[in-house]
Amino acid sequence: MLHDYGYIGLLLVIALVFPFIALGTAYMIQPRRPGIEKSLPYECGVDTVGKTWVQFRVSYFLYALIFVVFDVETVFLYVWAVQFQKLGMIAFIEMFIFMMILMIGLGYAWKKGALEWK
Amino acid sequence: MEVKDMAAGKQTEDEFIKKNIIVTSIDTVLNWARSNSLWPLSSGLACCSMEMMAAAAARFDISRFGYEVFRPSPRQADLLIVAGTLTWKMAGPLKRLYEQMPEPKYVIAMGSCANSGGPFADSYSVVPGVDLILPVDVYIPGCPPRPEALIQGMLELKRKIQNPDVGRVDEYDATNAE
Amino acid sequence: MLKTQTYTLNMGPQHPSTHGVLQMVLELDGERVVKAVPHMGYLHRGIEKLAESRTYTQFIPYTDRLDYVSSMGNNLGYCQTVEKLMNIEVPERAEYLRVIMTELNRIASHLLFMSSLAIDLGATTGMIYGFRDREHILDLFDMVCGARLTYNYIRIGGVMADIPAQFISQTQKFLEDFPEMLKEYHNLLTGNEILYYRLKDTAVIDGKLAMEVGLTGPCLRASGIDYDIRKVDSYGVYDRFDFRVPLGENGDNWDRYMVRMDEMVESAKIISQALAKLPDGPILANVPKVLKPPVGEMYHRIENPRGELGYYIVSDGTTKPYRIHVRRPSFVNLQALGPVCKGLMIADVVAILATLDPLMGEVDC
Amino acid sequence: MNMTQQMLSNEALQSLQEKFPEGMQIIGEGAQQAIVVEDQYLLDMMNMLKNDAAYQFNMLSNLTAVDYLDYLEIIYHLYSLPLLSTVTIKTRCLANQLIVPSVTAIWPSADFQEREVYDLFGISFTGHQDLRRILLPDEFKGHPLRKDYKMPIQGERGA
Repeated sequence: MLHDYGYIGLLLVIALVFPFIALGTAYMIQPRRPGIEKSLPYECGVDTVGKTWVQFRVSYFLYALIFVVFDVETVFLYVWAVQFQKLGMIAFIEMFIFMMILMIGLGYAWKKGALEWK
Repeated sequence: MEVKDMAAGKQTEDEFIKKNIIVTSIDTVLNWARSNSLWPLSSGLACCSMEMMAAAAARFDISRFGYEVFRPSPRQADLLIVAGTLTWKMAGPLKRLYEQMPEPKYVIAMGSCANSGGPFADSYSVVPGVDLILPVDVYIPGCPPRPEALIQGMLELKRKIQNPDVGRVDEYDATNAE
Repeated sequence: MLKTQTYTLNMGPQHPSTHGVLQMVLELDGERVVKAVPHMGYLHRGIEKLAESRTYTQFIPYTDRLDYVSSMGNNLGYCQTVEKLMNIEVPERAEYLRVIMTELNRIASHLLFMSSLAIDLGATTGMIYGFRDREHILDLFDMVCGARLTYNYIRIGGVMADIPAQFISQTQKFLEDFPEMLKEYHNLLTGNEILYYRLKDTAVIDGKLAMEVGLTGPCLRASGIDYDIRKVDSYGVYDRFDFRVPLGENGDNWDRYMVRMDEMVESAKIISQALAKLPDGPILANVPKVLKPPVGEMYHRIENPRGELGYYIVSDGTTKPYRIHVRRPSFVNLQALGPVCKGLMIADVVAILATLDPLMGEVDC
Repeated sequence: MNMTQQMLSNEALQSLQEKFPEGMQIIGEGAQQAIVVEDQYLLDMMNMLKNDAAYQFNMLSNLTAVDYLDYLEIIYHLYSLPLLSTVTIKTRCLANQLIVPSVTAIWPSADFQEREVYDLFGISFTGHQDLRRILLPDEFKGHPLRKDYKMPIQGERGA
């Protein structure tokens, strides 16, 4: 039992080390020449106009919220899909019930007009 | 890819190659990778941009050389093709675009307007030659140059990147001793 | 309620979908545009000032670089104005060659319009198809005058060179498989539901606003006003060909797109008629090497793919014009952006810019 | 039918002449025929040309200017779609007093073209909502299309 968790530990280590290797080599070999103009925000070649930290509309937030809901759903689907044959019929039905609940959530959001841009 | 032949290790070199091992410097590998996948910035100014788009389209197809990825944002581009007439009003934004590109970056002056102001050299609002503003690597003559000329210009840049001793000396390289 | 501020965004000189170096300062409330102010001049080369130090023949290559996608039309407009000023009689064959070249150029220009509309709305395949078939026409021009984009083919008094033997057969071959190409585009783009809903009923310009803002060309005809200079004020030999002027109903993006697609069919019809009736004879009137038009002024306009292109020439009797003003259709058409963009979403601003089809070489002159 | 021959017919011109006896003068003939108007009569003539049933010039095609050294001439090319006729109207302003009434109230399509004339000639149009440079950078000094404009030496930035 403990042996299996060893694999997960190894995966965690690799998952942590791999990005650092990639970014590390990039950091070492890239020619860095920071400049004032290079750090300015890019806006089609001209200066930004007015304040850029503004109170933007809430619709952006609604879209993000709905995306997160279905993103988390796919996280659960991955785990289930990996062990698909061994889990048998009951898990199959349970997963569909889980997805139905989320479909109802989507239907509710759609009817409430969260998807249209106000 | 020219393998640098260190005279001393020539003999051991051949054994390596027989065993499929290539000895080279990091710079050569990086320059080889950079020169084969230049990402141009999509900043067409005038008529030359039509020929640049025709070069990127199906018939002349610069994706045979790996150069078809036109990035709109300078943050992801490493080649600035100045395709068209540069006016003094556009000189500021173009200089900023060049500054905002990460190193290593290269500039191609496409067309006689970018090279020397072309037919509008004596105008009151045209920069007579982009090299007044940017360090240019490759000049492509023509008004507008045909897509084949643009491809030859890019291959010229590829040859220039792969052996840096041919390369440009500009104020950046001079200051910091890598 | 939470008060949101609008913020100003530069759809600036270097932007993939502004057809060159046009800067649009958009005041945005979230995705909706509150106010759109176009800024131009990033490609202003001062051609009208340079004209005052060029002779009449030297100015022809400068007209190529105005609307660099339909250079034949620019040449034709300029040369016809000088011919009217000096009342030079252009031989028949030259007139027919001019019609063939400008109509071929109209098809090439509309193909480029379709490609840039497609890639602006994200359909890269549409751009590749459009550019692939435009190359056929560029080959024809390459065969006749050696250039792909800036032809400098039409001279004052006629045309530069006669067409080679295989030009007619190659043009006929192009005209035969042009309907096949059009069917391909209609399946690819017109039948595409996403493109349909992106363009239908967005950015409506009704007839009154179109007249007010001074729209000309396909944008005006899309609003239902039947005004095509080839019909109304037929210059050259256009009155000898019969062709239909396609009109739109409610002047939305979709009509502006469809009007241009139908215009390509009409241009193909004109070319086949002109090829059939191509007379023999000289291709250039006997025009003196050094042109000295009489003192006076002349305004003449032709129907360019983007609208009414007019040249106003004032001559003081010397070899150099005293003043040349080019009435550029894209420059005046851009006035529609301000009123139309109010209330659109940013993606629709891209669509309206694509269907208005401004060309910065012509806007900034 | 070829519209350019259909300049404003003679009797239409005569009726215009009576309405503006001293403010108007007809010069040239054939395609180069034009009506020169003093600028105080410009707006009411333009209004009449657009709204009067006899003329119906509902489209301002071209608006430009020419520098004749001692005076500047502004040229309007109008034509009417219903009647398919065209006319050229000119108005003059002295070189030291470059003010002309703006016709954007009558034809909004004159907006950009008047800004271009202001930008390249320096003629300011009274009544134009936002008269500023359209083609040249804002800090550009001078008006290039004037005959007395000194072209920059090659390479420097024109100012």
